[in-house]
Amino acid sequence: MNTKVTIAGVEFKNPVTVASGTFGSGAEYGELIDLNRLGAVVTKGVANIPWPGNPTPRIAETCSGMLNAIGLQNPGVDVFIKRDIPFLKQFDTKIIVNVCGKTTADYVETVERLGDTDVDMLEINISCPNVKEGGIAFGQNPKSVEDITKAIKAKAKQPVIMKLSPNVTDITETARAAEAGGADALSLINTLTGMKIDIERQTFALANKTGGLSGPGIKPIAVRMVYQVANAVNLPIIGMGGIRTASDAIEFILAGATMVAVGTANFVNPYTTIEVIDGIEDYMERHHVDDIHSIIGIVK
Amino acid sequence: MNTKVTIAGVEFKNPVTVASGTFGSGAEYGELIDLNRLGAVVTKGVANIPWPGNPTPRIAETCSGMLNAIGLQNPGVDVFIKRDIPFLKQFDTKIIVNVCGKTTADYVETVERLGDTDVDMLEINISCPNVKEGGIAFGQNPKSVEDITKAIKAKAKQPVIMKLSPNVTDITETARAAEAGGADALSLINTLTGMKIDIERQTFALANKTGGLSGPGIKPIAVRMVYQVANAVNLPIIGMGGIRTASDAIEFILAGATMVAVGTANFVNPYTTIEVIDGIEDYMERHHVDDIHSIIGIVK
Amino acid sequence: MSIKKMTVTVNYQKKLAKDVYSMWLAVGSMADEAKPGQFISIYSNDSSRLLPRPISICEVDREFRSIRVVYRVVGAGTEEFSHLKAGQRVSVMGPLGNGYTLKQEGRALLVAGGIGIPPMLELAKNLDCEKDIVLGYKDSQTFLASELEDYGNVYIATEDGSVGTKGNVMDAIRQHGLTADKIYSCGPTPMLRAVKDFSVEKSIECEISLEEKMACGIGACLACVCKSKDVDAHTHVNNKRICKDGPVFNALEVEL
Amino acid sequence: MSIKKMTVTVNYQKKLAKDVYSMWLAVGSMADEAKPGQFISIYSNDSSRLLPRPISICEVDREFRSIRVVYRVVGAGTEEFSHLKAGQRVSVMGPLGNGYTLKQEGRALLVAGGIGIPPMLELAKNLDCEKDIVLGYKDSQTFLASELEDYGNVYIATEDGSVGTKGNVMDAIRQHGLTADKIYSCGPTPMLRAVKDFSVEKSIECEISLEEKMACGIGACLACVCKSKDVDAHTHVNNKRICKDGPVFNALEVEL
Ligand SMILES: Cc1cc2nc3c(=O)[nH]c(=O)nc-3n(C[C@H](O)[C@H](O)[C@H](O)COP(=O)(O)OP(=O)(O)OC[C@H]3O[C@@H](n4cnc5c(N)ncnc54)[C@H](O)[C@@H]3O)c2cc1C
Ligand SMILES: Cc1cc2nc3c(=O)[nH]c(=O)nc-3n(C[C@H](O)[C@H](O)[C@H](O)COP(=O)(O)OP(=O)(O)OC[C@H]3O[C@@H](n4cnc5c(N)ncnc54)[C@H](O)[C@@H]3O)c2cc1C
Ligand SMILES: Cc1cc2nc3c(=O)[nH]c(=O)nc-3n(C[C@H](O)[C@H](O)[C@H](O)COP(=O)(O)O)c2cc1C
Ligand SMILES: Cc1cc2nc3c(=O)[nH]c(=O)nc-3n(C[C@H](O)[C@H](O)[C@H](O)COP(=O)(O)O)c2cc1C
Ligand code: FES
Ligand code: FES
Repeated sequence: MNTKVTIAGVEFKNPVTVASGTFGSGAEYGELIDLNRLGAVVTKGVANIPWPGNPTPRIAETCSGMLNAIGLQNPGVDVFIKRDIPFLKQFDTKIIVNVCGKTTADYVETVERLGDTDVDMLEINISCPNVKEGGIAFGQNPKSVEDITKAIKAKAKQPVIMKLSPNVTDITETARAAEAGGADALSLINTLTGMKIDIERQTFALANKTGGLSGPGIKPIAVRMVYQVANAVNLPIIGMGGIRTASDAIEFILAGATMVAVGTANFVNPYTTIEVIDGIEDYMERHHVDDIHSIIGIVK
Repeated sequence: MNTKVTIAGVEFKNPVTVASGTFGSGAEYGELIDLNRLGAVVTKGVANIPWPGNPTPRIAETCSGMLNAIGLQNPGVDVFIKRDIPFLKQFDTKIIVNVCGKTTADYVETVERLGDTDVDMLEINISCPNVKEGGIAFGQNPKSVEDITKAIKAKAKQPVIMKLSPNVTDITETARAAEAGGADALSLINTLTGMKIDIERQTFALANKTGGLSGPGIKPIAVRMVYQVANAVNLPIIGMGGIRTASDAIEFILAGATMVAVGTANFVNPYTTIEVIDGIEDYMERHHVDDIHSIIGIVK
Repeated sequence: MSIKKMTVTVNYQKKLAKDVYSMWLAVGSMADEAKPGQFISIYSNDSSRLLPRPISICEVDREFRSIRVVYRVVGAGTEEFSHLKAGQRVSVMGPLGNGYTLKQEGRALLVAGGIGIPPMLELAKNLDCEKDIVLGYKDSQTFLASELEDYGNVYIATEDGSVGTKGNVMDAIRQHGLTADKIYSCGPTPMLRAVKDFSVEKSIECEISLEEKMACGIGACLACVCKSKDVDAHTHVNNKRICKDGPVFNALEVEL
Repeated sequence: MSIKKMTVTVNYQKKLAKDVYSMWLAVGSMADEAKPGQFISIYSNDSSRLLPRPISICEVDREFRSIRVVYRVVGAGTEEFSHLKAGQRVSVMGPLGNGYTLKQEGRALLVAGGIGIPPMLELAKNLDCEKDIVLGYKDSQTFLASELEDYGNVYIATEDGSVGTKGNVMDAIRQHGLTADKIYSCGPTPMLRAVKDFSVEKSIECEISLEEKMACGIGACLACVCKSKDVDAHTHVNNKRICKDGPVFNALEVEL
């Protein structure tokens, strides 16, 4: 049975990875699961310089979901290169580095710094709803998606995945813009902007007022967007948004995702990725699927 | 303690109503609850002529939510005027009629037909994701929102509520467009477009492929949008999206909604509206709030 | 008839066959008016699962004000119900729908397949006439057959031939040359289609019970429609609501 | 030290005071290494509630491989836990965080308020020195005080003055003129701030346990940070992760 997939020349032993920001750089979850099992590790977003992130509370629970406004706290790309890449290189898994920035120059600087390192792919976060500058502002306008994709592609030594925001009227427009800009792949969805109010204290549950909604509750939106994008562009898709079980992951694959990422579910059950990997194989066996490629995007 | 609210000159005994399409015209739920308790009944969408709606399956359950693609099945405005308005007039509650259409002319025709009837307000659904023509197509473009609002306002004898779609990049744009078109109030949110795939049968869970996501899982998105719109326009807002308890309703009120509507939760617990009405009073008592107006939109 | 939603207590739960469970619920006044062919909506105790699971009334015990349901575990909701133990609580709404029209004279033919069998028990108990009861199963994992024998002549068909006629209920009907003045049926759509054709061919009055995904369960949301032959009085289109206008329909009223 | 997530069995649950419950969990090997000041994440059985509830380890029974937690019902998650009965199952992850650094000589002062009191019990049991234990409550609904008396001199402060000193823990410390070589504290932030100030003023080493909303509980998501005085070695900003670098910090390391 083949579960290997290849995106932009990078071969993944299976189509299961983690969603950026929910897994750190793997060290913590590595105490609970065998990182060698994963198709890839996608790291927490990293910028050209350290970011302190937002004040707390940074998260709030919602029905079948959660809001986060971490604000892309990160140690900066220097520390990342020195500490996190060597850590991840110990494992037989691919490394995808999620990159964030406030300006195009920030992104490009980080991408260039990563150029000579041993990372396999870059995932560009132009869809974070929790920072004032950069992030989502880039990701909601097709023109700026195309521009930033181009600027990054001009300097990137590794294949580039553009991570799209679901907070748009028509996600196929930003997807096409990323394709036009030369993206090698797309990942979707990032979180949906949400808000929770603490009615007893009559204030926002998050210090940042709004946060990004993730988790099983948003899965139907994510599956719809993956389906739309898969039928609109010719790029491989990493699908995510609420994946908690192998069945969820298979929904994304049938809708058109070549890979899937587990995010919020890691918090609920740290073994989710492993269960998803095993569950996809069970499903393939049960449905007599020899090669995972024969089910990618077959629901039309 | 005052829980009365007034929107465009129409006084509601309390700020609690139902979300269109989840309550029929009240007859069925009237067997379970006392319709006299409600601030208003918002009816299922009605068009100028009968619509057959979509094929089945029309609904699917999701985590803390559901997808629906009823497709605005309705008996047409003639039957509605003859049967449903007289039924609702028996009760001491306001009548808000939800209007749908495929073209501006359809909407205007229905609105005109309702002009001489005993209904208190009109809610214009320009945000249904489940019909091919009309619906959401109108609601995603600020220019067309303004145009259709104007066209309807030119003919409407009752105050007009425009119902906004959450499937947009920036809901304050469509809200401002509705305001510019002369809307008397806004209601939000309608459902988010979603998809569910039946992985065993390898096909869509809904015959319509996509459907509208509603229920508690989407509440954070709805609260955020109500907050944004309340701070962007000068129109009263009917807030909805995942309200299941009085606490949920109060979140919307604190965010800026003058009224709230219970939708999907009617299916889970037919007594929800009554529990929400009572719960809002309890909250006001506990927080020494004499007039509900003093908490509308106070979280800033 | 009045519909109620309430939290009730499980009296007793038992496994009848692979994945098939029987559960008695102490439903109070809901039992007073429940009729064969009606159903109840059972709600999950897990708040991530919002929608009711419609389950047919299998038996009514008016003395102990209880209702029995027999159901198959097919997904998360029924899986959850199967773990309920005596004394535990669950929310239900009912009685819902119209039920079968009982014709007490002549000969009745009850035809049911799989998880369409449960409503036949209360129906058979309430039909005071000659009854032939044809039950279709996939294999030897039969259930309710012996209980139904108390109320009529039971004929079994199994797909794998392990019990009774090899084949489906129509094969059993033909094999035993059964006929009737009225047919009552419940089961998967292909079976209902065959039963309807048979009833039309033989000009026998026939009532069938339909299934569709439901949200409100009481006729308000228009989720659960089926195609009706005529323009329906409520909806004014060719759609009938299974939860409110059905689930039992005269076979001629609806398109399958 | 290895972290595990597992489904465990409730051994025993008991109400200690209004809204305060004590629960013993049979956690197996998780009990072998658990230290005072560490915590476990308890997960809801309701799948609409995703995030773990961090709860301090109140006592460890290594022989019976059990952990005791004492918690207050404040929302849906703790409400759910309070209904768990012996024999029922619940998912937990742990042991998490670093725990207190035990100083076995001199005099220790344990200062805790409200639902910050539970970790003091296992701490007191493991501190082999002279102990003064100051406990703050709102009113006469005290808990764990008599159990703590077995391990040190207990002083109580209540806001309404119904038991012990009227006021807060600092009032009790002053009233009894308590001092120490090391302070261990857990409780609401204003209390910790006062305790920290006191320790600075008296130049007493002081460890405090902090609280913040958590998602992963193991240091991966950066939800639960507090401000640290110095640039933190892991995050390279002035943020420490309470779940991983804490919840116990040297009072001088963090800003409150
Ligand atoms: C009028 C009526 C009477 C029924 N009587 C019985 C009975 O007596 N015994 C029995 O075992 N089953 C009966 N069913 C089918 C039963 O409702 C489903 O098997 C059950 O809802 C499945 O729930 P689940 O959570 O296990 O499955 P899931 O597949 O996880 O359910 C997901 C959603 O789909 C709905 N759904 C799934 N299958 C069906 C179905 N066949 N019909 C309607 N909704 C469905 C569920 O209610 C839920 O909302 C009846 C259905 C109807 C409409
Ligand atoms: C390290 C640590 C140890 C703790 N030890 C104890 C203890 O021994 N006994 C005890 O009663 N409580 C303790 N708490 C507080 C406890 O975690 C919360 O009271 C509990 O999570 C509330 O859950 P809920 O579902 O009842 O409340 P809700 O308000 O419904 O919870 C909603 C969300 O907010 C989180 N949350 C709410 N309050 C807190 C809080 N104070 N701290 C962190 N997260 C919170 C919940 O985990 C959940 O994700 C501790 C907290 C931390 C961080
Ligand atoms: C706590 C948290 C932190 C996140 N941080 C990032 C990030 O740094 N960069 C990024 O591109 N996405 C980030 N995301 C978004 C996730 O990668 C993912 O797109 C989203 O959560 C949807 O998937 P899920 O529902 O499986 O969590 C974060 C999400 C969460 C919950
Ligand atoms: C079954 C169903 C039917 C609906 N039909 C309509 C409709 O006819 N017109 C309309 O404007 N909105 C319709 N809606 C949207 C609701 O009115 C409401 O905006 C949405 O469901 C969000 O609220 P909720 O989460 O409380 O259900 C429908 C929703 C559902 C679930
Ligand atoms: S389920 Fe709502 S009309 Fe039948
Ligand atoms: S809760 Fe994730 S880092 Fe602490």
